[in-house]
Amino acid sequence: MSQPEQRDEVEMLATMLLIRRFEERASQQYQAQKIGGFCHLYIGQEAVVTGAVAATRPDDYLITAYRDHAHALARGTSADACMAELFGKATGCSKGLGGSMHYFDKEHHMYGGHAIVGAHVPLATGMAFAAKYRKEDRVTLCFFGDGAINQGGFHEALNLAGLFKLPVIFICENNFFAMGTSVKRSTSLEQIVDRARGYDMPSGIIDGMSFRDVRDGLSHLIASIRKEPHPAFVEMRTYRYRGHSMSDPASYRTKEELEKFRLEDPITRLRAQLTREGKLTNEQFDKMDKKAKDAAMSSVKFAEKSPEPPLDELYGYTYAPNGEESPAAGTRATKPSEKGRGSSTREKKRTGANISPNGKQA
Amino acid sequence: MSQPEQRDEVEMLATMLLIRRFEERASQQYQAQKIGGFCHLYIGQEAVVTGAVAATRPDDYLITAYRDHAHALARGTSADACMAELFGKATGCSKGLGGSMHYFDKEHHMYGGHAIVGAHVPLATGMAFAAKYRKEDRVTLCFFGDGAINQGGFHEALNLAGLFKLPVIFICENNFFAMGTSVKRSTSLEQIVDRARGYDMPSGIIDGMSFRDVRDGLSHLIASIRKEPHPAFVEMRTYRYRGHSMSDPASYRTKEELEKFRLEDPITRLRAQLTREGKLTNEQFDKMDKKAKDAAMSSVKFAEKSPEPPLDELYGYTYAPNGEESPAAGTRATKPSEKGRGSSTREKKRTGANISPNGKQA
Amino acid sequence: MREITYRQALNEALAEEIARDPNVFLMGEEVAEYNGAYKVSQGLLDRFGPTRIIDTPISENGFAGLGIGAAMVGLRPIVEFMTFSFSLVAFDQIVNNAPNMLTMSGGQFNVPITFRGPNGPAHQLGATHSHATECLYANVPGLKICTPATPRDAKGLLKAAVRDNNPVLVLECELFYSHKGMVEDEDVDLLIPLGEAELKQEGSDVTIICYAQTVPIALAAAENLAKENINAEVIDLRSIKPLDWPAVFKSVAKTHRVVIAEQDRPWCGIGSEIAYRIQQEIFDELDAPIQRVSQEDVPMPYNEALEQAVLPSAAKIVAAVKKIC
Amino acid sequence: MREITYRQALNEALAEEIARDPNVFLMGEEVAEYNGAYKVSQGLLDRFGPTRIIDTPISENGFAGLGIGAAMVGLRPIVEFMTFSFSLVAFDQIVNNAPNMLTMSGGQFNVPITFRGPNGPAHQLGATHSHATECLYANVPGLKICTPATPRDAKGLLKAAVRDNNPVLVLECELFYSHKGMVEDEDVDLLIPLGEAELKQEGSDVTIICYAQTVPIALAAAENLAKENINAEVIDLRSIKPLDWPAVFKSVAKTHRVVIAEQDRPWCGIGSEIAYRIQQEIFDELDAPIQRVSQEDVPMPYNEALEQAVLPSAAKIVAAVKKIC
Ligand SMILES: Cc1ncc(C[n+]2csc(CCOP(=O)(O)OP(=O)(O)O)c2C)c(N)n1
Ligand SMILES: Cc1ncc(C[n+]2csc(CCOP(=O)(O)OP(=O)(O)O)c2C)c(N)n1
Ligand SMILES: [Mg+2]
Ligand SMILES: [Mg+2]
Repeated sequence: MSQPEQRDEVEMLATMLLIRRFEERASQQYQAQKIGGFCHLYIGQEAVVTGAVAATRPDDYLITAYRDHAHALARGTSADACMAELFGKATGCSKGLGGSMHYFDKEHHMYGGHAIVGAHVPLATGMAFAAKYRKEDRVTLCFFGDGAINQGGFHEALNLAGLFKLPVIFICENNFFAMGTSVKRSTSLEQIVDRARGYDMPSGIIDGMSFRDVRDGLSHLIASIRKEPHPAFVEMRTYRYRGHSMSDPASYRTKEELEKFRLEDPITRLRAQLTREGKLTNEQFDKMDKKAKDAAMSSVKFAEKSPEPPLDELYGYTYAPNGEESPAAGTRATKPSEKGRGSSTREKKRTGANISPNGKQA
Repeated sequence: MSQPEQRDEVEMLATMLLIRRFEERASQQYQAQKIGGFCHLYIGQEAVVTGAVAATRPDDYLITAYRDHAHALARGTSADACMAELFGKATGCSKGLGGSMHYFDKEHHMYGGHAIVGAHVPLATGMAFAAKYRKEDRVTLCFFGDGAINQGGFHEALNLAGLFKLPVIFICENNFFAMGTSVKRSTSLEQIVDRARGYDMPSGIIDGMSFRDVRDGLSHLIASIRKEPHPAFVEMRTYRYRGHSMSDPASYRTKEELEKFRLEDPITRLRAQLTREGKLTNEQFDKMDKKAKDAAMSSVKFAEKSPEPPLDELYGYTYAPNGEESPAAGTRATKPSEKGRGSSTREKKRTGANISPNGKQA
Repeated sequence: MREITYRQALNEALAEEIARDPNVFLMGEEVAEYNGAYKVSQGLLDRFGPTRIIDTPISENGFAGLGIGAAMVGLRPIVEFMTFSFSLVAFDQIVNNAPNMLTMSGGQFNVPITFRGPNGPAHQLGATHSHATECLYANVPGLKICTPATPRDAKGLLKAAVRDNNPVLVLECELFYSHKGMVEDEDVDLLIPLGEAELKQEGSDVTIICYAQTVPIALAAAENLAKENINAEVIDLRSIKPLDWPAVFKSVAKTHRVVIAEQDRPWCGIGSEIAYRIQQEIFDELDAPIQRVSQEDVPMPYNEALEQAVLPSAAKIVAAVKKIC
Repeated sequence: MREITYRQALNEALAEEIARDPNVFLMGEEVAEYNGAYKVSQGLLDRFGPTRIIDTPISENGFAGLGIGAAMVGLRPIVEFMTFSFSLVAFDQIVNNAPNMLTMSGGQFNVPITFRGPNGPAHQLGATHSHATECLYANVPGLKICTPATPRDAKGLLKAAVRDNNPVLVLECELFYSHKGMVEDEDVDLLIPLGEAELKQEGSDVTIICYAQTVPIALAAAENLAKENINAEVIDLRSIKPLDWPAVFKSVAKTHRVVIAEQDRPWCGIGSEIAYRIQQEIFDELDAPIQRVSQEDVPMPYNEALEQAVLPSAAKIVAAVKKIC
């Protein structure tokens, strides 16, 4: 796979800024009690999902855990839909029924937002299985935390992926903590990546604070997987600046540790690289940042004025209707050659020569 | 740990013979419909548990899956109690309530007989945890099949054991098949033992058809664990001559493969070694074999004439009574120093210098 | 119509649905090369090949989740549990991921998956292998559950399950795999809608509600009762969720007496739910307390006589009826 | 007596039992260094050290099984689930290994383990994090279940659970951790036996049966009803299994009308079981159909108004009472 064009790097920096500003706003709104339930911020980890999205096609499958705002935003879900979801509004990306932990966006191939630790990893193997079953060259990206690797479902999924040679990349976002438990207190290994040895798949460690490292490392793997399906495991070393969730003061770690990682800040770092290379001026950056802030701010306004999901539809989402005209995914039998073709703006912008012969499957 | 005396080898050969003859009888009785439910024979694998028992103290904890007749017999449960259990009689080692898959014998530290694949592996970590908690130098032996290594519970247990440095040996009895599924069709790895690499514990492959290899290999590990608790993983290469259960014709494997392993028969092999070394005459062997056959035969008679468990005790085993005089294990609070002392004949015969300072815990 | 076994009926349903729709595939332990632990998938590997009939490792949680993920992106998996007792290690996938996805995604992702396999006590399999799971799953909104008791129902319900756009559990009876019964010819596309009970026998004195393993014993009980001039109406629920409440209420409004024969354990079982609903909806129609015949509330013992004592039986149903008739 | 929080009451129970018996230890995610996700184990690590207060990885199935194994050889573990929604990944250990061991071993091995943690919907946690698991576990013979609704019950029931020789689930209410209530002084060894309900309020017109999260709303409903001259008797079950049937029947024999307020989902829930048993045992005492107020039968939505619509409430209880009074 050829390197994404440089234009994309600026665009991806803008995405990182949007994620950060969006979450800063979300944090504020949570404090103001406009948002309920749990809310987990991604701030500090932006390079991971942004780098991954830069390395993939829009029709590749993406699935993650509950720290999922960034994954939707990076895929192209609007800040409005994301904020509205936090507010529980009908205009949210999950119609206000999912909340922070359950962002879904079918159009952008974002398959959630899953809150039982590790339980979405088997789902990812299923998505990869489907791609291989249909002979599509799509790759599935499955994100999870360092805490998830000690769940049984993770293990079973990795073995299945290895055995069936499924086109899935298991991306461990190692931010060194699962709530207050450090990796060395949760895992019997020196380093997480060693666990992949038990499943016979290529694996590696990537600096998750570096957009370019993430993108290039994954591009390499993805090219190999598109040629001949196989799984892979990547440990991304990264850090969350905030507590586990909004209620966590994160007193289990030192200020020094946090400061060390802040010096590696993914946004600052990519900005510096682009500036040094003459691809970005300070003015351009400030403009981008303002745009991100504005988008975040207006997403709050959008969410506030959006309607609540109608009470009389309470029973409307428990069972999907049967019959020919089912609204949800995959309810009609489609032959592998009859795939629908999606047409999100994002996809049009970014695919070009790399588009799968099968196009996008609805 | 010093090598067990040679006398033990002849004794252990007798144990292997008892296991084989017992199961041949059990098979016959199953065909005659005297035995219900599922019944899984161990024939061919005898060296594994016998070698393991030869390497351990009677008060070490032992737990296994549903292919468990041999594990009880090797530990000292009588053939009578074992056959009576198959017949569902009150004199059975589990009072006729457990059946073939659920042999239990508290006196001989046999903690079952467990029929949900992989689900007893976490139990083994608990037993090892208790030993370490009480500062006992007991080792837990946890047996399971090659099919069990792809269960989530297995994975979680291994990580916990590695993390907490628990004194447990995970013994994978790799007989190359889980029902009709060969290891290469169930497991993403070249060899099973490689899975241990994902958990940071010593591991190795042992020829499970060789009593001496099993005993010596485990003795070595056990000595290390008694000094300083840690887990270990051993892959025993072995073979079951019969089908998975009584209803399985085992048509998924070749006669040649079976014959290859039969040439390695653990009983024939140890017998030949002992004969060659002048420690066993043919006459002695024949006598031992006759004794084993007699014991198996008379266990059938014992089972036949044993009473059924009383119907009016149907509700007697659902809840353990409370109060001071609870009949079951561990129901009274005991300080680590107040352990009871068991006194099974087997223990008296075989422990000697290796006995734990804490003795046996009831 | 011809006479085939329950096993054969399931096998035909699988074959027809797999042939009909390229998105349908069968996955589970020993379903392919071994032809199924209970031979339900006999011949399917030969016919459809290894991309459609897929053996798995012993990883119920993993492959249940794999099926759900595949269903989210448009496939229609049939996942076999060797028995539903083993579905308990996959419980979280079945009760969290499959039924919640549609709600959590605001309607974007439905999960058209079929979980099937034998359920409930078989014969002397002991405490861990005898679970009747229907009430555990019935508690979960978003799942559908059916419990075929005859070859015809087995075929028609399984085919309907595969075509349903939601997660459906088809809970089969291991002890019935060799039972024979009349089923439409192979050229008929037999679909039995989920949620339709069947009136097995008309009667006027008492309604016996049964499903799955309790259907033959309920019919046997009815026969015995007839000799004593008690005419029992027997209803086979066939589906647990959705449940055919109108059929139940109609019968009770006629007989005014109810015995529920269920194969699961009593506490929070299917019978308790049915009893609640009957008394809640048509209290005045009841002339006597609703009786249930279920398992005894103990872990299943291995011993045969004890196991029989735990299980529902025709004699127990007769005794329950006589208490109120 | 003094006033302490529900959280503090649980904390005291843990501390007292761990201090009393060297075989008791506490294990779970974040119970030690973090002092508990909900701070129930605050200070215990400092006091008892890391051999007694043990942090685990996110491996519920693994550490539930570890606890059961340790209990088989004489320890008395207290295993915390951060919430019982996460116990579903450990379901097989809880329903197969813990309660079946005594039977399968012919009485040789009991399993004195306590599983505890918050259970049931909290506030806008969504479909996967809001499970009320009591009915799932109540179906399983061999388990005991209690559901404290007050600080006093929390302390007394948890201590009794730890001393019980069987697996006991202590299902706490996350939303009650900060509730205050009167509890005996610290020098009292407060034990509340499993299986004893509490009469919260006497009344003559209707019996409202409640437990856990529905206790305060049942009491609120009773207060509202009193204004309309309907005198409700309110019973807090406190234990689900064993359940205090005599207390229930006695009250119903007095009031002849019943509303069950439960926090779980309706299908095969606790309410259905209670309804079955009441009509079965004292049919003639019932003057009206038993009503239940439970969750709606849908996956829990995140949106606050929708969540409220799903949950039982005082208003819904009042409406149910008025249907029959
Ligand atoms: C099965 C399960 N157990 C426990 C939890 C509670 N929980 C939510 S997030 C979390 C920590 C996960 O940490 P990690 O996987 O490292 O992800 P991170 O939060 O660092 O992104 C825990 C214990 C849960 N959601 N699911
Ligand atoms: C969780 C679970 N899934 C499936 C089964 C059915 N089953 C019983 S034994 C077995 C094969 C196990 O093979 P292995 O672990 O290699 O042990 P072996 O029979 O070779 O001793 C299977 C699939 C089960 N008992 N438990
Ligand atoms: Mg983490
Ligand atoms: Mg095997």
